[in-house]
Amino acid sequence: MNLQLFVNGLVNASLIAPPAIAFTLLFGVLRFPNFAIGGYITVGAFMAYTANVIFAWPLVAATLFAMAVTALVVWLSDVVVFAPLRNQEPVTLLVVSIAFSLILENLVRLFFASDVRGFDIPLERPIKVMGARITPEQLDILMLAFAITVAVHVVLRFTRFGKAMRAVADNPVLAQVRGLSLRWITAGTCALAGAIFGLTGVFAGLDLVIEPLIGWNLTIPIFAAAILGGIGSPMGALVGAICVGMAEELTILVLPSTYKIAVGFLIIAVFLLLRPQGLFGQPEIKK
Amino acid sequence: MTGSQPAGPRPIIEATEVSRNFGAFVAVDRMSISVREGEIVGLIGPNGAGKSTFFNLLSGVMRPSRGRVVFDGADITKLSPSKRARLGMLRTFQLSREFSRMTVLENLLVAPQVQLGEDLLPLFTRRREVDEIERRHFDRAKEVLAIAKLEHVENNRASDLSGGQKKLLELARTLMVDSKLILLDEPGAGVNPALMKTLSDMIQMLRNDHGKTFLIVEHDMDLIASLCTSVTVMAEGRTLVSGSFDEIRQNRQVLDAYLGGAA
Amino acid sequence: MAINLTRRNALKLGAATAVFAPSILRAQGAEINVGSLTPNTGGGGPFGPNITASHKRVADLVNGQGGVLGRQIRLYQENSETNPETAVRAADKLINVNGVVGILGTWSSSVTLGIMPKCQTAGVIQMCTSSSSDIPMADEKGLVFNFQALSPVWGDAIAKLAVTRGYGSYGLMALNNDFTKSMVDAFAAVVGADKVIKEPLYYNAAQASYRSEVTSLIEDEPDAVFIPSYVTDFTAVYKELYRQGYEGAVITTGLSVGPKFKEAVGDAADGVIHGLPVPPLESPAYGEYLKEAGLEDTGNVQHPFGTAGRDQMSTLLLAIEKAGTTDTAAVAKAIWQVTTGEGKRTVYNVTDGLAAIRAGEEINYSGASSSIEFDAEGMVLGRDFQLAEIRGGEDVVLERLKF
Amino acid sequence: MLAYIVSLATFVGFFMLLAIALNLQWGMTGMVNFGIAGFYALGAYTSGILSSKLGLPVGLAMMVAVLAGLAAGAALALLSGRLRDDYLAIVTLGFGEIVRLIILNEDQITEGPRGLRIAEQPLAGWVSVENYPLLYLGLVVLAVAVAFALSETIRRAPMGRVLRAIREDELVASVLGKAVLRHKIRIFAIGGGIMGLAGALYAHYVQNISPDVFLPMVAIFIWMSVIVGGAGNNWGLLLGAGIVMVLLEGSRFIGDIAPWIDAEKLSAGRIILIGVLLIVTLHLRPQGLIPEPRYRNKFQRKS
Amino acid sequence: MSEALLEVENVSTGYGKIDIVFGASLGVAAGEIVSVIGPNGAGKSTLLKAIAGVLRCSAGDIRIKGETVANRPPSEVARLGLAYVPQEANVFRQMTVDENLTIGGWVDRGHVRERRERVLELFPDLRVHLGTRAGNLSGGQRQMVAFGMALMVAPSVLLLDEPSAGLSPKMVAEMFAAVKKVNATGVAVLMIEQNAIQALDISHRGVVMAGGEIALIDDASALLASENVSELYLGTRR
Repeated sequence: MNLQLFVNGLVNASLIAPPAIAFTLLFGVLRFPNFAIGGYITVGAFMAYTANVIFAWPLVAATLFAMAVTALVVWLSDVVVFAPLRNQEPVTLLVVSIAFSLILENLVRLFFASDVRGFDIPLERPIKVMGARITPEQLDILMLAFAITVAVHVVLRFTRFGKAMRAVADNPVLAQVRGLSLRWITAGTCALAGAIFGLTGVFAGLDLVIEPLIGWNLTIPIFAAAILGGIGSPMGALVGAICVGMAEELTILVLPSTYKIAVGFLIIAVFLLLRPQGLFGQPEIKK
Repeated sequence: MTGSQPAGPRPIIEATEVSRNFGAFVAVDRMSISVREGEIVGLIGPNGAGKSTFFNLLSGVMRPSRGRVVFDGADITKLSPSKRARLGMLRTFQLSREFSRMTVLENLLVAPQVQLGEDLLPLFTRRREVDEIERRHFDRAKEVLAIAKLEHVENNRASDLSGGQKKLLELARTLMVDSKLILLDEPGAGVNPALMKTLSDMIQMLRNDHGKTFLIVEHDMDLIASLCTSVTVMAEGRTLVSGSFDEIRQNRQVLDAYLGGAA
Repeated sequence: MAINLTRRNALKLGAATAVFAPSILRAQGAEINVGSLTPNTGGGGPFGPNITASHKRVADLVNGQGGVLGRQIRLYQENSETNPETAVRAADKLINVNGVVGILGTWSSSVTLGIMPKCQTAGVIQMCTSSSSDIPMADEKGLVFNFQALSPVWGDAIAKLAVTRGYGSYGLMALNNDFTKSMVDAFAAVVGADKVIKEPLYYNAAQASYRSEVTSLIEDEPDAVFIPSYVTDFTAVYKELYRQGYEGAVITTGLSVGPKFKEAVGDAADGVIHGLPVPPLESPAYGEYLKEAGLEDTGNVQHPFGTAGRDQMSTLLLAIEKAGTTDTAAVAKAIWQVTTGEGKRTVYNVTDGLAAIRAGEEINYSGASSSIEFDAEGMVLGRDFQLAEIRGGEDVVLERLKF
Repeated sequence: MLAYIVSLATFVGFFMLLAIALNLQWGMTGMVNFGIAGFYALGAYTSGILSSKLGLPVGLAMMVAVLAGLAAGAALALLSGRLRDDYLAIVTLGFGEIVRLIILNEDQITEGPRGLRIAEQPLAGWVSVENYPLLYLGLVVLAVAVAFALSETIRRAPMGRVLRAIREDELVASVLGKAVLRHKIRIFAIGGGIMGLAGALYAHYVQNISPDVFLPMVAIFIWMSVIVGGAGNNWGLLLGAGIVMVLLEGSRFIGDIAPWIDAEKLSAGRIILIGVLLIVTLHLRPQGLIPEPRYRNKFQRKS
Repeated sequence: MSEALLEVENVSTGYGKIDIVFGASLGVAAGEIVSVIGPNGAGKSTLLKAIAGVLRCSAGDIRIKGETVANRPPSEVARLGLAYVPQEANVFRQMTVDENLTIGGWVDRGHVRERRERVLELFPDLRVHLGTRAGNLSGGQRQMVAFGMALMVAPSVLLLDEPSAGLSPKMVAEMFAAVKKVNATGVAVLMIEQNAIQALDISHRGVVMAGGEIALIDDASALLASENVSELYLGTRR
């Protein structure tokens, strides 16, 4: 049982970690916590559904399609909604992004209604590993999530684009002055984050059910993971995701599961009180 | 080290063997200093010597890893910045920090400590007193604005000021407060030479007429020379040497580490 | 200061609503106003639209035939969002702006109960499909009619089937709400507390995962698990059950396993046992409903709540014709008269019913969701209850119970 | 129609109370609070349970509700007052959700998901049943007026100045000798108390409350009100709360004029509309409809 | 003096809709150092930001090598050979010194290696700190990194906003020496300095700004000699 809970936690973490990293990347460049992640993930899930079930594409192709569309949506949302508001306080933008998430979610509802949906692939029975059960599909998600984390880390650390992203996150004015095009780097970051959100939509659709609230339900865990990791650090986000994923699953050992969400929050609160800058964080976001 | 000074008025602040490290890096290393009432002490030294960190330790923005700080006879090592301020210690910041969306006048009015009107109840029960105090502060603010030559921008948002004006505003804010010791962190940086005169006059006046004591971190040697009664040179987290400005400028170590050939 | 401002706002409001005033006034003069408040989004999202559509179809039908009491029906439709906060304000608008005689179609108990104080004060009839046993208690004026069997009935019926299958042990898990909780209690009472492996597990809707709940549920490998829930959360829970390799029987409510569920989980849906109150499939009214809604007769239950929507609107309109007035107390009394009692002429749709009433006959409306008989508290008495198992992607009826 | 306007105005009043409280906390002091629904619920349930289950007089129950909000606000600020914006956002959001979960799960006390019925109403029987809503509106308006006056007094006084200073730069405020944490705790408590009052008024007005009412969505609407109206400005947020509520409710009438629009699409459209309102407002008027007034000292005009 | 590399013509600029600088005109030729002096709030930094493209001009024109750059994004201005070193926040604090220098060479990445060597020759202190995060450096070292970054692209025009602010006297001397050395390679330098006397000492010409306008442009030596100027802007102490 305990090993199973551990595996459960890992699968949770693999669902949360990539979007938490994407959230962190976006935060660096946009400089506010973009809560529209819920909307983006929902868009991703429904785009993949459209391609997979309505157009009858194979899931891999549908996933790529979802990633592309979501990347476009994230970029457009920045250009149309957020970029003109860049002088606002981060908290104001946070509220705007929640509003935008609601808009996306309800646009999806306009076209797809609130019905539950699933991809056109059969459910799988688990394989047993040392008494814990895991499905091949979950294993894929787990490995992909890990691969994404490592890939993002490598990109940030060693590639030209990654360094540019970090430079913009660090000091956007100076980055421009040194010749970096804010527009292109922002667009690139949006696209990268968007692709990850789209992929998360697919993961979530495989794991849960596809419905307009699918992204919203994941928003708090993702945000929590990013915060625990100290916003701005991909590796931190991974560790944060593991903490949040585990905490949610292990709650059941201590409390009725109806308090699951509460315990997640409590852990975050206690943690923040002890270590206000997160696991790997560097302080200062206010101005 | 400070023993070279003649016995005079009692020390207002005394730091003994204060240290602070960040991980393995020791920013301030068993630093001691003593400032007597009415003195203007200059704290100089190369960049990275730990002057700003030392200021943070004195003002309570950071806690020392080791050592003791005594202010006006009381051990304040563990007090919060606001409590230190209420005991009469004030500071400014190297990069000026103003309340940016408030007006210049408001920036000054907020400074006086423990205002009756900052509590909720007196707003309803002791309105007249609140108003009287406010009037007094307002009059004082007007004087200070005149001294700092900021009258013409009193209703501007502080964020609209130029860098040098912000510096002045920061210093002006300290004039609104009844304090015994003022810690100035590079008051001259970014201030125009002509305004530097205003600034140095202000400090002189505060010391002579109001009996205030200053500890100043500064790179402008003219300012240090014209103001300071004694100077302490810091390097690598500790006192290199201290004495009068003239003694300092002759010191070979100081010349090598700090002043270079220029002085 | 603030008083001024509120008044100013009120004026602004007045101005905004004045735009609509002509139509409203006309409506109040000649038409009979009926409110429909359905869960088109939120937890009831999968069911609300069917109810909404049914209300509209019946109202349009009657209007096409000249209306009731010679007056047209004006239907005002609002979305409760399955949220009592929103519902209260929507009800407010229906009552005070649209002047409705009744509010039909509320689904979750919290919404039905939430708007009840307003409805009671204004003397507005409520017709719902909610299952909380609080409903009759809160209805002090006898204006509330429930078209749904209360949840203990569900638990009871489903449990009896389970007992005949002879499962040795049960795991219980349910969505955390009143409806499902009392169902769990009823279920446990029938199968016997000794067979229930451990405390029932309750979970909240909209969780990011149900993994550990499922792990804990099947930890001791019960022969069967009973999971009363709604379709969105059940689908996620069921996927998890399947993926954690649970091989025992899965029992739930029929609400959770509609066509969307089957579509979403595919072949893995086989073997799920479920039950819910159903329309009498052999009833002519149900057959007519299918035609009206443009559905094929699959021999299976479709639109369990859509049928109730049809019956709500039909019953209300028949009762108004019967009462000869829109005075709600009289209409409420007439609702019993047109639905309950013996020796009357049975009608299956509103057209026949209106004709019969106008011909001076006593009628008993028998609906698409049930034969529609109310007890003294306005709770529907008999609804057929169907137990089925999914085999090959289709519901195979195991048993149909009559109450 | 009039009855509807009265009822809508009453709801606007609840929104205004919440918005005034948020403005004290965030607009003036810069403390983020996404747990508004939690304070609202706390007030509603405290007053509801005390009056309906324990038989306390309604007035007293409502006063306890205010105290509960006050205490919760103080405690929350004491624990989290030092956190930076985004962390405070999640901690307060967590507070709101925890309150809701407790209400949901501790059904022996709160009646859980089935909802709490509250028959008791303040000043019941003073006027006829038909006129009672108007009386209640009067009560709500009075509450709004008092909260507004309190907030304006604070804003104009040295207290408001300190709060703004803390909003701008906590460290400098503390170096100037201001007891930052104490100020934060106090203002968070006052805001919490006002939210508690709003909850109590809400509970006795609708007479049936359930945990579903107190979703984080409430906080979103209040934030929108404050931002649309203009943060830091008490007049602005009254306007903002009015606009958000009127739009939220007014868009219902679209269904009456255009009954062919599918109800599900309509409600999706309404949420989209509110979201677009916020975004468009900020694009056109970045400081909100009525921006924070620039400070003028009362002695300045004379001199 | 040869033809101006940088030409500023009648430029008005400021923050948002409010102008702070009105109708400023000046030119800097290749191999020339021009110092801008003036009281606080005169609009010196604002003018520099406008030239670098960080602020928009409400009127006037700015040309580099004859090409208009006014109101173009700063990244494009940088590509045309202008390197601007702001006064504050002039390094990437979270990145290492080495990474800072790499970003410095962004628009001319072919020469990163050799130019880094040149910068390290100019500021040997930085060599041991290549792997250090710039945020952890002392103020003087940061100033060197900021300056060094600007030199990673072989700029034709260099804008320096108070390069000596916050530096110890010894470092001030080193910094000015470095400026002179770079200038000697033919780079046009426009710099703001409060340390006016020392700055004018190494400058060819000086610009005096006051109240958002250019009050006076003259040879550096003439400005140093002028009694008016020294009383108003240089301080009387010498």
